[in-house]
Amino acid sequence: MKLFEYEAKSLLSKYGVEVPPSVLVRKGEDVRAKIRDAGLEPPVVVKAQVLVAGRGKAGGIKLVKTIDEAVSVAEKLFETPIKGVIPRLVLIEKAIPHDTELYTAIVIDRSERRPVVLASRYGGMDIEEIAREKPESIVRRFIDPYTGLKGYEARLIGKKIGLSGKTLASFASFLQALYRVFTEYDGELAESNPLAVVGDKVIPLDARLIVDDNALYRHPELAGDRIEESGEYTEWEVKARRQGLTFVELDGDIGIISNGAGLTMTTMDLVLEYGGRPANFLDIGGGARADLVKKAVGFLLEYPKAKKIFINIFGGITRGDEVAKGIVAALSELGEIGKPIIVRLAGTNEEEGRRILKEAGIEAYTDPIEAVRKVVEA
Amino acid sequence: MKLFEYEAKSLLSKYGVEVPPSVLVRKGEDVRAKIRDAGLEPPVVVKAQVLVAGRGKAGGIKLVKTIDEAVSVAEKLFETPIKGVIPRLVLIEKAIPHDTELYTAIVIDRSERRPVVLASRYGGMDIEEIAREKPESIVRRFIDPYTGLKGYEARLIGKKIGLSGKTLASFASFLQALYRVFTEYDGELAESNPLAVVGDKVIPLDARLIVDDNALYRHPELAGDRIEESGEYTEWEVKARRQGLTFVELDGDIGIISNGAGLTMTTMDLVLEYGGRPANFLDIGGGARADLVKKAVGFLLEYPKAKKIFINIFGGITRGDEVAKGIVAALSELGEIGKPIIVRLAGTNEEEGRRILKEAGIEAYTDPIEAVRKVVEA
Amino acid sequence: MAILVGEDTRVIVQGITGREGSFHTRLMLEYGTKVVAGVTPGKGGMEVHGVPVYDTMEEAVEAHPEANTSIIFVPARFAADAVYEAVDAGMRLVVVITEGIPVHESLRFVNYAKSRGTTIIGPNCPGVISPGKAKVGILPGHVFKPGNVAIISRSGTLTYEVAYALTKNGIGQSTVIGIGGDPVIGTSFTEALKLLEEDDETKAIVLLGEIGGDMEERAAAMVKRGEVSKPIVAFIAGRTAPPGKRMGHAGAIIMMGTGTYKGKVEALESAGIKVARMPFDIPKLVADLLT
Amino acid sequence: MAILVGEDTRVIVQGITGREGSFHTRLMLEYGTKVVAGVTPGKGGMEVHGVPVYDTMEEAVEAHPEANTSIIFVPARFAADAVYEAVDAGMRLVVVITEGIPVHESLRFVNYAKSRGTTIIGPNCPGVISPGKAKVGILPGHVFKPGNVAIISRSGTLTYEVAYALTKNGIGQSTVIGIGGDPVIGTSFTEALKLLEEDDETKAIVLLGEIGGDMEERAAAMVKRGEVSKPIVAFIAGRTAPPGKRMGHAGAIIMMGTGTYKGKVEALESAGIKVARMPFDIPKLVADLLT
Repeated sequence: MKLFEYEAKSLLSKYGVEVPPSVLVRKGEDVRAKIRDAGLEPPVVVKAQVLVAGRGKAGGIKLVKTIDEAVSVAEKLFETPIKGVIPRLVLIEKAIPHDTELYTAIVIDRSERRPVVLASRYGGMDIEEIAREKPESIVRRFIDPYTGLKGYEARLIGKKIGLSGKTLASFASFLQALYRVFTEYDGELAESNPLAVVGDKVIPLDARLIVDDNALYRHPELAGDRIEESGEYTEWEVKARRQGLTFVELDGDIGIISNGAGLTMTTMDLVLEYGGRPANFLDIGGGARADLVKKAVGFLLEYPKAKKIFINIFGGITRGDEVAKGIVAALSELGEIGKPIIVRLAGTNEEEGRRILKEAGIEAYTDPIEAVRKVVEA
Repeated sequence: MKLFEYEAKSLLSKYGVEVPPSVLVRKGEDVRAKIRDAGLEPPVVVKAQVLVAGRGKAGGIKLVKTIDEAVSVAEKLFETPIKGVIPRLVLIEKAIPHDTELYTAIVIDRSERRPVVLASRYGGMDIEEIAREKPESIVRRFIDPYTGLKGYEARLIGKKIGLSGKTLASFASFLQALYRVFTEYDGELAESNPLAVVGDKVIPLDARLIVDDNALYRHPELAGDRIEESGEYTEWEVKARRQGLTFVELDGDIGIISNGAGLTMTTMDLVLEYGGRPANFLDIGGGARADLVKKAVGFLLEYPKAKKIFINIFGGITRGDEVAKGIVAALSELGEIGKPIIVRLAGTNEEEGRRILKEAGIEAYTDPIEAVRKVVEA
Repeated sequence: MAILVGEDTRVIVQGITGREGSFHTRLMLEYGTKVVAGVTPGKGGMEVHGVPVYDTMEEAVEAHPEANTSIIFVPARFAADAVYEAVDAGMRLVVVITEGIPVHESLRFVNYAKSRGTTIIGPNCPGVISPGKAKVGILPGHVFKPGNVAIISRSGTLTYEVAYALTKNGIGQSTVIGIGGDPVIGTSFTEALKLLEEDDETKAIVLLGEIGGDMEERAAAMVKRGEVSKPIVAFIAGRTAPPGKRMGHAGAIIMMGTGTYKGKVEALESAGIKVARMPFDIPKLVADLLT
Repeated sequence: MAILVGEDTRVIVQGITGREGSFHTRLMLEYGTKVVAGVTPGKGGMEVHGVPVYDTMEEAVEAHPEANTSIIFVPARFAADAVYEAVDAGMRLVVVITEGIPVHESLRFVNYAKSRGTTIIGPNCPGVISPGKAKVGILPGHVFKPGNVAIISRSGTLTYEVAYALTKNGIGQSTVIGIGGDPVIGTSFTEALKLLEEDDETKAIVLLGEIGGDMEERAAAMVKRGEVSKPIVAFIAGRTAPPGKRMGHAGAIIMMGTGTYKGKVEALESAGIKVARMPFDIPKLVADLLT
C-alpha cells in the first residue's frame, strides 16, 4: 500500500527527522485559515496528495510567493485531476531554499535477499533516470537484516555521495531514520527524493513509503481506502479490488480466469497466440474456495468487455471440485446472460470437478489448446 | 538501576500484559480518596514500593479485606522501615485469587553470551530457593539475541513447566512481552515472581526490572534518584554514589583507594594478610583523571572510619601523573588532617607521578608489600 | 538419486490439522511420501490420516529422529515462527507453502536458515516432487512421471501444465521444484541450477520464468559463465502482459532496466538457452535436446 | 609464535584522535607495535604521531591492506558501531578497550563477530601483549618481559601487578591477555586456554580470576576434562570481600551457587590447579612448575 507524502513525512518526523513545516488541507476546508493557524509564511509549496507517479510533472506541485496565491492554487488543485486522480488532500509546505538535491531509497533486493540502500548525489530525477544518465553516481549497499543499517554504513554511504562534516552526520542520521521507518513499517520501498542539502543539514522535500500489503494487519493505524487516490486503477479494477479480486483490465473481448500469476499470464499469451484478445487478467490465486470462484465468474459475467469467458484451472492447492462448485453457483445465481463459458480443468480433484460441471451441463476440457481454440471460435 | 514494582508492571502493561488493577499512593496523599477514585474494591494488597530484596517477608506486603484496613495499613507502611528503607510510595492493588504461582525471569548468561529465560512451575520463592529445593523444575532456554524469543520457544518453555491450552497461550504471550521489556529497556534482569495462573490466563503479581546503568542514557524517562530506596547502601555509600565514587563500606580502619576492581579487592586481601583491616573498597576505575583522584582522596579524608589511607595504583590507562596531581590537590585543599597517607605507584607514567608527589613531600612506594607493611604500622 | 527430496525423505507437516495441511498430508501419503509426524500447537496427541500429531517440533523430532524435512501449511501470521522452529529442530529442508507472509519476515528467516545450513523452498510455493520417489508439496502427483528432465519454476500451476505436457509426450522428470512467487524466496533459479548441475539423474532442465525481477537474467549469466553444462529450455510467462501493470506477484518496484519479457529472453538466448514461445512447445524442444 | 598478537600484527586504532587513543598510540608505537592507521569519522587526512588517520575503516584498509587487528578507544555510545565496522572490514582481532558499553550491545556484537570468525578481546579490557613482539592495549609495557608464561586475567591492574612480580623474579611472559571485566566479553578463560594450549611458546599459565560469575569454574571443568595439559597457577581476587556486596563489576545477579571465592578455589584445586593465596606468591609457584 502506498502512503501519501504527508504520512511518510510524519513517520520520518516521529523518528527524529526534521521535515519542512507544513499544514494539511482537506477539500472543503478554509485554506487561508489553515495556513494562518499553522503560522506558515510564504513562499510555500502547494502539493496535491495523490499517489500517482510523476505528480510534479503532471502539475500537482506548485511553488507560490504569496498566501493569496497559495489559496487559489490549492483550491484549483482540488478541482484538477492529476493523471486522472482528483486530490482530496493538499499539503502546503514552507519552501526550503537549497542548493543540492540528493536521492535516497531503501528497497529489498530479491537476489541478495537483503535490504539495499540506494543513494545518489543527483536527486530530483527518478532512479531509472539517474540509472540512465548518471549510473556511476548510484551508491548501493546491502544491509544485514539482523543488525540493520549500522551507523558507520550510513556515514560511508554519505561519504561516497560526496558529503562531509556536519552535513554527513545529518545525512547519516536521516538515513538511519529512513531505515527504521522502512523496517518498522514493513516497507517495500522507503524513498526520499529529493533530499535537500540545506546549509549543513539534510531535509526531505519529498518522501514515499510503500507498505507490504501482507503486513498491513500489523499497522492498523495506516488503514484506509486509497485505491482511487492511487490513480493506478481503472473503474473496473477498483471494483475488483473492493471485492478482493486480482484483476487487470485489458483491451480484448475474452474474459480470463485462471489460478496463479504464471498460468494466468500464460493463458493470456495462449489466447493471443490462437487469434483471440484477452479482456482481462484475473488470478484467483492458490487454494481458492467455491465462493471466490463464484465471485470471479460473477464479476466477469458483469464486466462488459468480456464477451466470452475462458476459465483455465490447473489444480494444486486449488481443487477442481471447489472451482466447479463456484462456476455452477455463479451461473445458477446470475442465470444465463448470453456469455459463452469455456472451462478447462486439470490437476487436483479434477474428476470430481468435471463431474459437478457435467451435472450442470458444462463440459470441461482437459487440453488447454483445444479449449482455447473453442474460446476463440465461440 | 532497579525499577520499582509499579514501574516494571507499567512497562509490561505497555506491551499488552494484563496486570492487576491498582493505584499508586505517595506519602502524604489521601489514601482513601485514591482508592475510591481508582474504583478498587477489597480485598486488596498493600505493597511498599522499596527496592530491597525480601520485601514480603520483611512486612512490606499485606493482604487486607476492607478499605479501612487498607488505609490504615498503607499509612503505617509510610512510617515503617522495610529492611531499613522507609517507603515513599505504596501500591494498592486488587487481590487476585489464584491457584498456582509460576516463576519467570530473563537474565544474560555470561558464559553463553545469550539472554537466558528461566521458568519454573514453583513460583513464590526466589530462584536460589527453587534451585535448592526443586532444581529439576527450572527450565532454561538460551535465546538468539538477533531473533529474540521466538513464539514457539515461549510455548515450549510453557509446556515444559506443565502448562497447556489457553493458559499456555497466555503464558507464551506474557513471556514474549517480558522479553521485549528486557531487551528494549536494556534489562540485566526482568523477572515476574510470582506469576499467577488465574483461570486460563497468567497475571504477574510481582515484577522486577534491573536496567543496565551503562544504557540509562537511552531511557531518560526512567531517570530519578533511587539510591536510598534501594536499601542497599549505607549513609557513606549513598554519599559516595552521589559523588560518582564506587565505594563499599567495610569495618576496619584502613581506607583503601585503588584502580580496578581486581586490584582493589587484592589490596583489601593484602591489608588483611599483613594484619590490617580495610575500612572500605574504593575503586577509581580505569583512566581516572586528577579531579576524580582528588575527589576520592578527599572523600576518605572525611570518612571517619578511615584512620589512615592506602593508595595502591598500578597504571595502565590510569596515569601516574594524574593520580599524583589528584592526591596533591586533595591534600593542599583539605589541609593536613592527621590521617597518614601511604602511596604505592607503578605502571604508566609512574616516574612523573613519583616526581610530582616528591615535590609535595610524599614518598611513593614501588613495592606493594613494603607499602602495606608501612600502612599497617602507621 | 534426486535432489532435495527422495527415498530418504522423512517429512513432518507443520500445520497438519488445518484444512490444507490435512488434505495434502493425505495426498502426500497416497503418493508414497514418508510423512512421519505432524505438528500443531495445542493439538498434540491427535492423529491425522494415521500420522501422529505433536505440539512442538522438538517433541516430533524426539519421537521421530529420522525426520529431515518439514512442510509448512501454517497461516501467514504464524508461518515465520514455524520456519524458525523447523530450522532450530535441525530440518535440512523446509518447504514453505504458505502465501502472504510479510516480506520482511521472509527476509529474516531465509537469512537465518542459510546461516544454519537449512535449505528453504518458498514461501508461496507448490513444493518439490521427485516423481516416483517423494512429493513434499501440493503438486498434483498424477501429472508427473519419473525421468531425467528437471523443472524449476516461479509459478505453481504453470509447472503442472508443463510437467503434464512433458509426461503426455513420454518425457519423465527427475525433480520438479516450484521455487515460489514471493519477492524473497529461499532457493532461487541459480541455486537450484547449481544443485541440478551436480545431480546424476538430471539430463536436461526446464526453467519456467515470469516477467519481473532479475532471476532469469542471473540464471542466464550463470550459464554464460559456464557453470551449467546441462542443456536448458526456458519459457517466460507474461509475453503479452501490458508493461507497467503489476500482474499478481510479478514485477519489481525498481526495475533498473531488467525484468521485461524481451530482456529476459535476450539474456537467456545470448547464453545459448532455447526459449519456448508457448509452454506446449517445450516437450518438442526438450526431446530435441535429449536425442 | 605467540597467540593473538605478534610480529605480523598490523594495527588500526579506532578513535585515534581522542585523548586515550592518541596517548596509547604513542605508547604502542614506542613499544614497537606496528600501528599502520587510525580511524576517526570526520578527521580523515590528519596524522597522529605519524600515523595516518582515515574517516572510515574501509578507507584505512584500502590504504593498508596488511592491517589485521583493530583496537577501539571510541566512547561507549559509539563503540558497538566501531566493532561492527572493524569486523566488517575483515579484522581478525578486535581489542575493545572502551568501558561502559551497554551489555545488550556487547551481547550482539560478540555474537556477530564470532559468526564471522573475528576474535574480540574485551570490552572494558586492557588488551593483549606478547612481550618483545607487540602490544595491542594499554598495558604498561615496561613491566613485561619475553618468556614462556602466559597470563589470562579478568582484571587489568592486577595483571600488571602479577606480570611485574614475575618479571622481577626473572620469569618472562609469552602472551598476556586482559580478557576484560564486563558481564559479556568476547574471549573467556576457556577460549583463551584453548588458544594457549596450542601455543608452542607457552609452558605455563597464570589465571587471574575474581569473585562472581562462573568463568573460573568453567576453566576448572575444562582442565578436569583433560583439555589443558599445561600447568596452571591461579589467583582469585576478593577473598576478603563481604558477601552480597557488589565490588565494582564483580558479582552476578543470579549466582545459582557459583561465584564465591570458596567455590572457585575448590573448583580450581579439584582440577589440580595451584591457587596462590596472594598474588606475590605466584612467581614462586610458577618457578616450581617450570623446573
